[in-house]
Amino acid sequence: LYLHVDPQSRIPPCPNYERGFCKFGPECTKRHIRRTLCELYLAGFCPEGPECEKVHPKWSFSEAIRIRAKGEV
Amino acid sequence: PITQVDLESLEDKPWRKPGADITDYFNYGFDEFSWTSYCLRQDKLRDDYDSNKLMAVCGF
Amino acid sequence: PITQVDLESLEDKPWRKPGADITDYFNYGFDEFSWTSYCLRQDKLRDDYDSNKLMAVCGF
Ligand SMILES: [Zn+2]
Ligand SMILES: [Zn+2]
Repeated sequence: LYLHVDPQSRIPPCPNYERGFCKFGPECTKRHIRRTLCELYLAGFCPEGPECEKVHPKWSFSEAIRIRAKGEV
Repeated sequence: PITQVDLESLEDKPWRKPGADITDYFNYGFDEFSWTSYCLRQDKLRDDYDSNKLMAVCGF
Repeated sequence: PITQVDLESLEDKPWRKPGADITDYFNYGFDEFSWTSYCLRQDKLRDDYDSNKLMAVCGF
């Protein structure tokens, strides 16, 4: 029995794209996996937590810093 | 669509369990306390601020 | 580290070019406008509903 392994699947997912946006687009060396956002999590809270079949993208401090810096210019 | 879940209606609060990551459940840095106060405020503002409108603006 | 990119600082918006696939750049059905409003909402809600601040206001 041979399992066909997609060479793409060996490339790690792109953390920027997982958050929502990656400026490198098709030139990115990491994988951009199209996924569906959980609308409950988008609203603020989803009781499924890690069991949810849709994505709960994690925000990180870097974005907040970027937005603040922009506001101060 | 129902976008706000009433925490009180949930018998089981899995994010309180040891090892649980609260950010798996709550977005925007919310916790139980701040999420409840946000929902209360949303209820108050519902007339002039419809969360469905915001969803539409966001493209969802 | 600031890892996220400011859309305004991207002089050419490559996803706008003919033949470009916007989903190569934006996940979850975002476009540059909905992504920007999502970022702003993240920042605003995280600031407004900072639990420590709320606790202080409420006198806890
Ligand atoms: Zn990428
Ligand atoms: Zn969910």
